[in-house]
Amino acid sequence: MGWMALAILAGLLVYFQMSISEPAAKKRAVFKTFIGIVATLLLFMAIANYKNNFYGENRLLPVSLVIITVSTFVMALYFTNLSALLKIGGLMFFVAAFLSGYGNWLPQVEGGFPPVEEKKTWDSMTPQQLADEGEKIIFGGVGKNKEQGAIGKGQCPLCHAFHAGMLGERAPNLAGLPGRGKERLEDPKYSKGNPSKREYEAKEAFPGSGTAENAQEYIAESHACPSCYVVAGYGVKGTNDKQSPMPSIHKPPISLSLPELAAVDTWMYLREGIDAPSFEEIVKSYEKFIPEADRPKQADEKPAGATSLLADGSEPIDQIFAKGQCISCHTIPGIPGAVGTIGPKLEEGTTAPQRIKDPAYKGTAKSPTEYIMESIVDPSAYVVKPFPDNTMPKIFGQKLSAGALKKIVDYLSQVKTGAPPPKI
Amino acid sequence: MKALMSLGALIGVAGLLLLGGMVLDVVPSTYIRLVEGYMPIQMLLEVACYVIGFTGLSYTLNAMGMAIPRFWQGIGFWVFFLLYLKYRMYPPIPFSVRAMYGTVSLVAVFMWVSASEEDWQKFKQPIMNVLDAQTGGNRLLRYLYLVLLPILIGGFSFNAMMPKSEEPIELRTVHPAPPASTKVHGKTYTLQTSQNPYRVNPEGKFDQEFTNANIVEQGMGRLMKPNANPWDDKNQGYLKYVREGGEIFFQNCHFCHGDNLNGRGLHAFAFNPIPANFTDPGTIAQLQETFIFWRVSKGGIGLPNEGFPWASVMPPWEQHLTVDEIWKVVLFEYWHTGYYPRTWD
Amino acid sequence: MSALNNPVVAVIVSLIITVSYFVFVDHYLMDMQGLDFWYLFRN
Amino acid sequence: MGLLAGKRVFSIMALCMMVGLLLLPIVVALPSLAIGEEAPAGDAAKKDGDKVEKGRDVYYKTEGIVVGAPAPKTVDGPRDYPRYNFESRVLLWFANQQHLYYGSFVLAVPIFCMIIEFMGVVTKDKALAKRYDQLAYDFIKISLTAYSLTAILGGILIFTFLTLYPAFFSYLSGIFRIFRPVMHIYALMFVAESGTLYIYYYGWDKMREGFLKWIHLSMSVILNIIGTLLMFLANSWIGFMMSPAGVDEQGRYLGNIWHVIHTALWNPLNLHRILGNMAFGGGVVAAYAAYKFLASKTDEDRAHYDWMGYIAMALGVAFLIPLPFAGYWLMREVYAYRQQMGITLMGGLLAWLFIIQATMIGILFLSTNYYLWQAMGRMRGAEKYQRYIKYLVFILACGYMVFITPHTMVMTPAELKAMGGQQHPVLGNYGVMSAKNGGINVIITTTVLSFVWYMRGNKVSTVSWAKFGNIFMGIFFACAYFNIIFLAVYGYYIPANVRVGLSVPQVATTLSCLFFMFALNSVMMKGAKQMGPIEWGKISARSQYALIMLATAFTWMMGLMGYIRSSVRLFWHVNEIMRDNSPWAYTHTVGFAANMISFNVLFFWITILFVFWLGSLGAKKVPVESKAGIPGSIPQPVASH
Repeated sequence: MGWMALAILAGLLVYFQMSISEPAAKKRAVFKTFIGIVATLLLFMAIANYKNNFYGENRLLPVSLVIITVSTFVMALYFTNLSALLKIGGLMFFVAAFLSGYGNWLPQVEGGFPPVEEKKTWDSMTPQQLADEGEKIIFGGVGKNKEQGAIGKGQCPLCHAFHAGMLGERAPNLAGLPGRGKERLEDPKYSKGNPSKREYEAKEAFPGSGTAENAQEYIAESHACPSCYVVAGYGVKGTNDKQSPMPSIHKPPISLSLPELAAVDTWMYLREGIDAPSFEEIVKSYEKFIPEADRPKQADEKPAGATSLLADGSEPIDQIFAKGQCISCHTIPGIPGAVGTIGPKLEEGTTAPQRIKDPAYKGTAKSPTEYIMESIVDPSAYVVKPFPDNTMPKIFGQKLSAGALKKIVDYLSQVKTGAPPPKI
Repeated sequence: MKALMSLGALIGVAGLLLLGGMVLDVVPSTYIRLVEGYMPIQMLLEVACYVIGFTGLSYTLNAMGMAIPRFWQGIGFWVFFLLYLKYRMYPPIPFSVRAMYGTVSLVAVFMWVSASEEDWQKFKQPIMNVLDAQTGGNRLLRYLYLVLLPILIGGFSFNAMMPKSEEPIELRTVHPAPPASTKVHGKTYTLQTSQNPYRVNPEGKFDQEFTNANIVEQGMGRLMKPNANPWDDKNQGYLKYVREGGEIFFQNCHFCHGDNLNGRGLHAFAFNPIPANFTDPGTIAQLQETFIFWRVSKGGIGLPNEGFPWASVMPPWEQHLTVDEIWKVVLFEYWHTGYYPRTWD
Repeated sequence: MSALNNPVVAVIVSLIITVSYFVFVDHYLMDMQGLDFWYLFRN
Repeated sequence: MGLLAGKRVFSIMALCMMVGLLLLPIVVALPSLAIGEEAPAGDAAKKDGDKVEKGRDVYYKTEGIVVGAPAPKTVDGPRDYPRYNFESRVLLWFANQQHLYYGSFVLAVPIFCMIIEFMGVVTKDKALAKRYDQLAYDFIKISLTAYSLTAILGGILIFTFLTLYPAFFSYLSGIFRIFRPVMHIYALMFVAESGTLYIYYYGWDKMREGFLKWIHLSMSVILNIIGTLLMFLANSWIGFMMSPAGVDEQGRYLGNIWHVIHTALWNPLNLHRILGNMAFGGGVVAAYAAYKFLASKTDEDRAHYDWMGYIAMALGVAFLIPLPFAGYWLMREVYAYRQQMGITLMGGLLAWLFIIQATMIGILFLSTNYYLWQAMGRMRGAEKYQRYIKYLVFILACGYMVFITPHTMVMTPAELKAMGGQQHPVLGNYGVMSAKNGGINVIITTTVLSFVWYMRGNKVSTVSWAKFGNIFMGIFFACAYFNIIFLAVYGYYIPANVRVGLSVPQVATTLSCLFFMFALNSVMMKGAKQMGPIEWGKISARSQYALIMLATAFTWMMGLMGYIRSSVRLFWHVNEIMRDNSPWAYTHTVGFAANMISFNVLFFWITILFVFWLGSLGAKKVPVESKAGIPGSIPQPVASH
């Protein structure tokens, strides 16, 4: 394009040479075209410079503005009929050049990219990445699955054991789960394909969801609707295995989202050395059992939520019980949803003084509050009959903040048999 | 009037002599001290004195028939100001700031000489003379310029383009934008709303007014208030926390930040830049208490990346102190310097 | 009228008016912010 | 008679129609607003037992029923961020900036027209009235071409948004359009604005006299009300992006449109923008006049354009003076909204841009002063003031230097060591707000002083207390300077949070100077003896360049401030609601921003010069013809090339 403009000017030069006969006028016209050519050259130099240096803070960039300024002023000298316009333009270019130059002269700081958002792009992960995420959800970190007491957002290890030979009092050991899923489907009690025949508390995850057709769907169903099928011996005590103590995992307080659940499942497969179904398949299996409205939104990872504590003590007491999952095993008067029967009913205002006096008591507590604290932090110090030892996790000392523990002790010490529960 | 002008001329001559002495390094720049605390206005007043002096000088010279042409007056004043900035000011001013001031004063000189048409003509006259080249001397000058200017411009361009190895400029944002919240020892603190738990009145409630009344005196003296002595064992509450903060400060912080909290501690001069001077009204006095809390907890490595280079060796104190200790140290720093933490309401 | 046009009187009168005006305005506006001229000395 | 009456009826009808146009959007909006209020409630009632999701407003903290979709989480890819072989953000920046330039010009000029027309109507001097009227007409003519350009640019802007940031735009328009009729109101307002503008323009000649003129004037009032409301609505977008309200944490709309519009920063933005637009409009018109002045060949033209430039400049500066205070309010609201945002602006990442901004403000006031001093050259008797200009220059320069001193100085480590600390013991004190407030107030007060000198340039007061008045003025100014500087120094001795309060008396001092001194001056100059007439057109060319400087600098500053305001969101599309996940989420360097702003400014000026040229094409023929038609006028040789 630049060449074209120059060619036109050169053509004009020749044309003036030919057409204008009067020597003075001719000379003037030629001179003007010559100036025009010089100015055009400068202009294109400036534009080329501008283009080359557009990105990046470049101190050369304002130079092109200066070149334009110079060329306009030069032109203004000779093209008198346009001189006002050219001079004004020149001044504007000069002002712009000055300010641009000033901006470039100042130290350059680039904002840098924002901190990487803790948002995971689930669907583009490799199965191994997905499994790592799953391990984080279950145990709180990659490679932590063998650690005693490691626990993540999903809070699964509170009840489930994950390794062969480990104790699973409250919930089935999940080792070998992918293979076992198939067997369970064959169980007549599961009554595959005919949910209305089921004798459990919940017949279906939601009306019309049907039953699982394959192992993955079985896992999904048992996450979404634990009481749809209860493994024998793991039901809530006194319900004859009709009802499961497990909370629906997609509902508060745990609220795992579908991709998170998929990550958890992927880990379960991969650690057994089995190829996991694809991410989409797993999500689909969950979509079968969790209605649209109940699916938790992909919650933002709040910085506060990143703590490894189950509860930091700032929550109200009922939430502490919920977050600590106490409610799935214990019945606690006054706490909604706390109807568990795996552990003793917590009426410590009455029972704690009695237990300290129990000759079988080997603990160190001298007062009811000390006893309650001890039984949370060190559950094996005294085991209430007829409940078995080693059922209650021994990790609450690490997983609850001092504030939360204090709140729990305060509350429990006020619960007395026969008396109305204390106010929350 | 004449006497006044003569006096002005005298001031002008004296000032010029003094400046000349400073330029030639005969008189040290600190010969007339810039008084701490009053310095900024003193500098302006000094320049104003010079201007008055020059006016008187110009008037007197005019009366004596030795008037300096406007052209040289303008240039002379500009040169004077550049020299003033370079040689009078102590400690030396960084080049960048001098460049800014130089540009402004150049513009000011231009505005001065071209304010009225008459002045402008007078100013332009020497330039026009050279351009018109009516006399032999002017013609010579013009040719000289014709040769010299391109060489000069070429030289400047060469200089500008030549790759150089020079010290990189230091740009340090002293108070970077803090994060909205920070997590220390597993607890999240929202900087906007958190409060120092030890800034309390005798009833144990957060109370800015009460604690403000108990800090050391503001101003130059920085004396302890007689009824607010933290080292009195009888004192409880706020003053006790100040004492505890002081103990922590002198166990951990004073090596760098100095026993007067002025950033001139034992190790301070091993660092460049030297540690923050809390007695400066531009540091903690300008900031919220939570900002200090964040800065102390996270140290130099916890600074956001928006402003490089983070030339700060401040350790992340959360690895060594508890949250309570950090709050107490912050409390002590404010108490000792006599500043109040900034609040936004 | 001649009294007003006496420079000395004029200077004195205007000084009084102006200074009192500024002191008044400053005082009022600073008072609104919980400040006053003697803030420094009081604290 | 009948014709006149008919005309009157017709014009009243036109006025009514315009009022109707103005009310129309509101009327249209009312039922839909009402429906909007009911709709979610009705849904809720229908679901009844179902869980109604409630959300908490991020700003107003009120509970509301969730009606909207959450802010989309974008991912970098062609779906959310389609791109060409260019940085999308830069394209959008360009489109936005050009639209804003033209938009503010188009909004500002009718306000000028209103003011000038009003001045023409109330002035008693017939000749002057005619000149004012002609001037207003000239103004509106310029803005007419610019108006259509604005509309085109707006279209381009929306197109750019749609193609380059579809996810973001659909979220925003979801809040602003689908659920609430804001967009409709906006569109209707735009139509109303166009209609009014055209009636206003074409009715000019028909409604020249008496009562009709008043109707015409009130039309301009309506025109400006519509325009301002239009701008307020547009501002609510920006306000929402900076300080969202009316949505919950996930960006779901909660059903209260007033909350969405009336965000924390909406009102300060509105005020700041109105003032900014006016100053900007004044600058552009002044530059136009300067261009015509420099290009004109006859003394007559020169006189006219000199006068026009002066009026435009005076109007522009009248709005420029309160602008820093409006900016101060905006800044305070930003701090109140998010301290973090405020620090990013003033002390963090964007602090250097504020140094440039300080430079620009200084340039604006310096050029204004310079113009006024030059303008004294066109009146006899102003020489007595010209001698003292050098002292004003000195004061201005001192104020300016204090004002631009950066808080964090750029230096090499050697310089740092030599200085013995981060803060320079002398200059470091200029870097803080207290000194800067003093600096800018000194500059503004000096500008006021220049104005006073200019206004009394060719006059000698004849009131009996003239001497007293002069002395009083002198002393008042002296005390004002003293007071400002005293407060600036005093600010060092009191704590930072209290110190902020000192700027209020400083500002009050400056404003007192402005109002009292102008008032006193005009009283003193009533019936003053003239040393000679103002010789319009006899002004130096330098003054016109000062006007152009003013205009260019103002354009640049507008670009800069827009950039600052926009980039303070850092990597958020909608602050803390919707993240920017595009590859351009980082903040540019100062240098790149400066280059980009320069480019925008130059592009705007090249196009607006083109617009001026277009306007002159139409205008040229008319005066030539009419001139030729005037009997007795000297036939001019037709200039030909």
